Amino acid sequence: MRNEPLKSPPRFRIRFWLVAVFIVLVYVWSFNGVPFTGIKETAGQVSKAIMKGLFHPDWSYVYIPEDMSFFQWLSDGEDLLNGLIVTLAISILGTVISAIICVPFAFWAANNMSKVKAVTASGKFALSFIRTFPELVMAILFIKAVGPGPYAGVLALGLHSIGMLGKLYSEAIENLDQGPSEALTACGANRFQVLWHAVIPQVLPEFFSFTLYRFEINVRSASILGMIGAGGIGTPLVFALEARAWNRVGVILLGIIVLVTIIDLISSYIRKRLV
Amino acid sequence: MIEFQNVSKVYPNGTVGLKNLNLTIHKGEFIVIVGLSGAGKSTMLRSINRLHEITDGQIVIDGKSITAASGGELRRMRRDIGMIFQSFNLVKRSSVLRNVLSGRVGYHPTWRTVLGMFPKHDVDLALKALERVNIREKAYSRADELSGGQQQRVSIARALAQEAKIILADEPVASLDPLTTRQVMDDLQRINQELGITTIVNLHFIDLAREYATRIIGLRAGQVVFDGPVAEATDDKFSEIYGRAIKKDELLGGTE
Amino acid sequence: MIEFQNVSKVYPNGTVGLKNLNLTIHKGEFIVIVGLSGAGKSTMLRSINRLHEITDGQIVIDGKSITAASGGELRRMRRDIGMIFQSFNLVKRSSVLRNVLSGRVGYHPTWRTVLGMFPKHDVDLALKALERVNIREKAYSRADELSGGQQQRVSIARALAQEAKIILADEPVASLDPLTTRQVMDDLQRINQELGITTIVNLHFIDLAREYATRIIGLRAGQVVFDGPVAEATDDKFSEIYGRAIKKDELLGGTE
Amino acid sequence: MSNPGTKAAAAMKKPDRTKTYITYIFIILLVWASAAKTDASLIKLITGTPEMGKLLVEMVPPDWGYLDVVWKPMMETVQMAVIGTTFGALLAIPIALFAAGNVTKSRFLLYPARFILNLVRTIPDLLFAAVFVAIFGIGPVAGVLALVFFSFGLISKLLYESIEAVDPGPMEAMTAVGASKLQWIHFGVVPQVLAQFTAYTLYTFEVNVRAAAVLGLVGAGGIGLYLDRVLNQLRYDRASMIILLTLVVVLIIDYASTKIREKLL
Amino acid sequence: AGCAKKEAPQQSAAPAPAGNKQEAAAPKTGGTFEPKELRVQFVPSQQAETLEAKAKPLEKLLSDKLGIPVKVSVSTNYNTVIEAMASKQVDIGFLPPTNYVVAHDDKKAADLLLQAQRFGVDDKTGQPTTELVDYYKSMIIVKADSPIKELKDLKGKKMAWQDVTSSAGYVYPAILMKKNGIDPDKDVTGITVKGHDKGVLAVLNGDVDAAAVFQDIRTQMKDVPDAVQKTRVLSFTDKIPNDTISVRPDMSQAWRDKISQAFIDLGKNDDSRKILVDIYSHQGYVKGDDKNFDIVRQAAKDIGQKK
Ligand SMILES: Nc1ncnc2c1ncn2[C@@H]1O[C@H](COP(=O)(O)OP(=O)(O)OP(=O)(O)O)[C@@H](O)[C@H]1O
Ligand SMILES: Nc1ncnc2c1ncn2[C@@H]1O[C@H](COP(=O)(O)OP(=O)(O)OP(=O)(O)O)[C@@H](O)[C@H]1O
Ligand SMILES: [Mg+2]
Ligand SMILES: [Mg+2]
Repeated sequence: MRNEPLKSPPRFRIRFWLVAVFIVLVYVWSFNGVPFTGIKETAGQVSKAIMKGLFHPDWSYVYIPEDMSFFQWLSDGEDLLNGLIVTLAISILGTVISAIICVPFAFWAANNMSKVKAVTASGKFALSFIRTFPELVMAILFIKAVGPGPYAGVLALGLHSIGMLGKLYSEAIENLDQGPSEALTACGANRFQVLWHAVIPQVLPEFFSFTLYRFEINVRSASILGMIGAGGIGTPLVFALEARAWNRVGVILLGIIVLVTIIDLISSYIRKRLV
Repeated sequence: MIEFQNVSKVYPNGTVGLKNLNLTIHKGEFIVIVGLSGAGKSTMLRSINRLHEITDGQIVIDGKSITAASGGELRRMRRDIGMIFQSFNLVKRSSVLRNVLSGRVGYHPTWRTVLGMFPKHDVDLALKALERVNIREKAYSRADELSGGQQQRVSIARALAQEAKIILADEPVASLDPLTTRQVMDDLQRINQELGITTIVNLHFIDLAREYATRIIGLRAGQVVFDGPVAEATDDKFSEIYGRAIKKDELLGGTE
Repeated sequence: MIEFQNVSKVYPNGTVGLKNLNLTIHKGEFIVIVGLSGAGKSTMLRSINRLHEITDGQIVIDGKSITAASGGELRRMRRDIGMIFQSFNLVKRSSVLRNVLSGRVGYHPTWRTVLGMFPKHDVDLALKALERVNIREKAYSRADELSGGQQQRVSIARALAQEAKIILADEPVASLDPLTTRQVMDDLQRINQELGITTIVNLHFIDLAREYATRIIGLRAGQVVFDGPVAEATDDKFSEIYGRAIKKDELLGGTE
Repeated sequence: MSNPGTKAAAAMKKPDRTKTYITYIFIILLVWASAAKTDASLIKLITGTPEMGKLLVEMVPPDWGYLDVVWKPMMETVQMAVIGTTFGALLAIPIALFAAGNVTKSRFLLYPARFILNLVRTIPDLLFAAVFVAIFGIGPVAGVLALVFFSFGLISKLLYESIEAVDPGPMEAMTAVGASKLQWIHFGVVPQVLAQFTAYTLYTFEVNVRAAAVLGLVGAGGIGLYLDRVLNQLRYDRASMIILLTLVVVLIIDYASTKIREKLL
Repeated sequence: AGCAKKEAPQQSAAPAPAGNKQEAAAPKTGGTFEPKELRVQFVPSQQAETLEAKAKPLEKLLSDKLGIPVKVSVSTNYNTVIEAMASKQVDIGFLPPTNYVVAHDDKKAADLLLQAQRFGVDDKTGQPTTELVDYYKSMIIVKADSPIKELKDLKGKKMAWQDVTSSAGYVYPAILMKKNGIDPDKDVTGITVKGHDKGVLAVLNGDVDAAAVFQDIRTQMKDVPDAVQKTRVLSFTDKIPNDTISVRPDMSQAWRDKISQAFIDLGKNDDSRKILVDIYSHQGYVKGDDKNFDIVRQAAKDIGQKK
């Protein structure tokens, strides 16, 4: 928001226009690449089927009593309930792992934590690299290591989330109020003490908030990981999609929405407790 | 003893903060720095403990150049300089006690402070410092539950607990009401006199300056335009500092 | 003319901010409100332009109740009331000029201001306001590059540029040096006298209050405990306002 | 500040932290239960790590020649991401403003906006893609639409949070000046969140470039199809080529994002 | 390298040639691995009537037969099955022909045990027949009113493929076209879609002129019930061998036999077959012969996929 309503130096005006032209070109190029093909012939028929399915969820799938066990949720049923619980478990563990491991990465990549540019740059690169590694490939890697199942999903999600969380954390650190750090520095604290006593208490709420945010994304990603046998609700979701069983899709979607909403409620409660 | 040797500071955007400063501040002095807003008072104070890097010259404290110091040495030097910030610089979410204790970290190995294992002696010291500024009872409150004046006092307690040899205070009484202002200045004076701690304070109030200082330094556009004992700081001198004659009735409260 | 009719304000957490205030402020008065920290000074000021909703009674400005106003009417009424905030309330990332110009938005259609197309007259006005508070040269700096006092002055310039009929100032000189303080108070006085603008200022400095005000209002715990011309505001009265006798030397600069 | 008397006595003693401890215990229990449910074990991971190494070895050197093939779909992915992000971001602005309690006072706007915001981000992007593919047929249009909704969910949540966290001072000043709602937002809110908004949008753009890899799985176009293909062919050297290319794009976006953030902050 | 690489799997403890030629019946092959717990992974077949991601029923059935715990997991991606078998995280995998060949020949990750049997499909109606077969077919479809009358007409047209590793969605139809003088890579504009249903939809929507899909996906698209009427089969491909049940190469011969027998028995019992049909559309299992897959190898080679 630095645009001056008055005369700004011509140098800036030129640069402004250069940037503007560049952006326009990017858009022209993008729209050319994705021609809008219009609504399809079968669209009406298919949408109707989808809508009908979504609004008539397959309730019978919610809970399939498999055996007499009262603690069915502890076993591995193949219904919505168990799928959601596994998804939840994968996300919780994956999020916790990443939230812990990404902290050093975040400090490594935050540009106000080191004066040496190369350090920051390498940290940012490491985070980008982790982010770029597709969850799917990561999942395959971990399936080779620990076998197919939710645990592989946890690890894939945990590792992959480091990239994003690390980036968000590091930006939180960069945006931080320098006052308390300054005070600690003035007291003769070393770098780590400054971190621990001035930085961490300040960024903790933001870290927490980002972590919860990532947790929600992980719940959704866990659904994707289900595709490759990493457990959770994803597998049935993909099959329901492929089978075009829209009422099944509907009930799964509903399940995910309810799950995320509950998470939202719980996490805002926890946030209030801890912040 | 703090020596400024040809100290200059130019901000990255070209603003000149300090211009060829040469000064010697002796142990136990109570110095008040006055000057117009933007004169460079904060810049000067923050150069002493190197919160700002100066761009030229050097600052020598008790014979050691802080400008050249680095690593552990710099930290030890800083440990001996307490600072009271205009904007308090408290960790708002931590308790008052924790904030005060953080002034002690320079004395202990990292692992110890990180585990929160401050020795009993430190905790006592911190509580005593809080007592001194009359907010002992707030020790376990979160810093953001305090009023502005109370926060200012926590910041003073932190500097006290640090057991520093020098205290730098950047407008410690702005936004305090007259009663609290008095209290804070008295406190600073007491530790200066009782413990012989060199004290450097930025102030806007000429009267307060005259009352508490042993020596007044006037800054203008980053340069020292007055330096001398209170007795010499006549109204004329202040006129010089502020760039134009100050009519008698312009001195804050000077009338009446 | 500003009339407080049985005005009360209770904060949602139960704190009583104002208690059954009845006051009439006439056009062209220069009113200083004094009182301890927490007495309700800010609350009172902010009720006038309805930054705080009062919980009881009503405030009438020039015959129109701002308490009942809404929409465009409320905005026009607010446009005519300039405010100087204790904490500046600047957009730190925007330039100084932009901050000052934002005081003019009430005069123009939304689209125009959003496109940044302020008329030349406005820009001149803004620059003149900056000149008045001596920071014309910082017009194109970002607000966060300024020293504390400089930021305060930007906030004042914004209120000046607004060309309001009433100016409310919440501790406008808290972090200014004496000279600038003087200047700002003089400015407020000048526009008060020359343009007949009603001016209401919260102050911590008794001396300043006495010097500039035409009328002093003392608040304590949300109630008016003193209201009268300066001549009547004796030291005894101030003792009443502050809840205990103020020793002579506790008045800021009262000694000497 | 208001009534220090009553609080002072309580504050003298260390405050009661039982509730906080209970919360911590609750979290630890959750993690423990999750570990049990997912059969997590550190030993399994350690003993299995060499197997991962085998696959990583297969990834080097990348099949540089494959670049010719994946170059075009990668560009298509970027194009999809550009459009998806743009529209997602544009949609996010009003919703985030309506959902922010410090900007919108009317409950009739506030709650519906929050509801939309919450609903959209619960839906997996894959599901969006699948439904759009079903409706619009295969190809990038479905992918773009999925990305629009996905970006909308991401940005609106983040933007809404930063709007709620802005310094109320400037907004107050604008109220006092008599600004209209739009002026109020433009001068009081926008400058404060512009940097974050841009950062989030660029960040989402980057996420979208990567998300397109997943969308390809349901036929929504882009590079994802190729990743899926080479994985099915067990051509890890080609997979690593795709990853490297994505990395280059991500790094470019990252660089631009950092520069812009520096400019705006 | 040719279609019949038959050296011993590297992971195998036994130096003896692993059992693709020797078949499961020959008692002298196999490694030394004796499972304490059997881990099975499968990808539910697209051909199944109801796509269900169910693992439990199979777990129970197999476990009862084998007397050891069985863990079944589900994937949508053959890659994970192969990789997991290669790193011995999975003992048994259900692999379709093309993927089996890659796993067996290139990755040395799987040996053939069994082949699934299904009901055939009536070429005319697309409805299932009652005949049990160990193959299925794929087809190229066009719109019912399309001017394309024979394969040659496809030249210059747009065509929807499945992924290039798909036997039914790419390999076999591509060979079919080659035989008819059309280069599947150059003479048509190919678009890759995910899922055979998407291929049908692409044809119906006019996005493409033709699509390669398995026989007969059209009857399974419940939300487009008139798909069969609206499209026309241009040509059928050769027979494609059915899904395999493959085993990791170091599995001991005794266990191979035991597992084969267990699956075959499952197919013979009515109750358990019902489950197999519901979930995998498998009607039963027969001993597999690696030779059956030489066609697949040849096919892959013909279209230049096999090294
Ligand atoms: N970070 C910065 N970047 C650029 N210029 C700065 C910066 N900080 C301060 N300045 C400028 O340096 C000069 C001196 O600033 P300084 O903060 O030392 O003034 P001060 O005497 O403390 O004023 P005040 O009494 O208003 O606090 C001012 O002109 C100010 O605008
Ligand atoms: N948002 C709020 N919610 C609850 N109580 C508040 C709020 N704002 C102010 N108060 C309380 O209302 C009372 C009056 O506050 P006000 O800000 O008007 O005081 P003041 O006279 O301006 O003090 P100061 O000189 O410190 O600025 C105080 O007790 C304060 O704690
Ligand atoms: Mg300063
Ligand atoms: Mg106030």
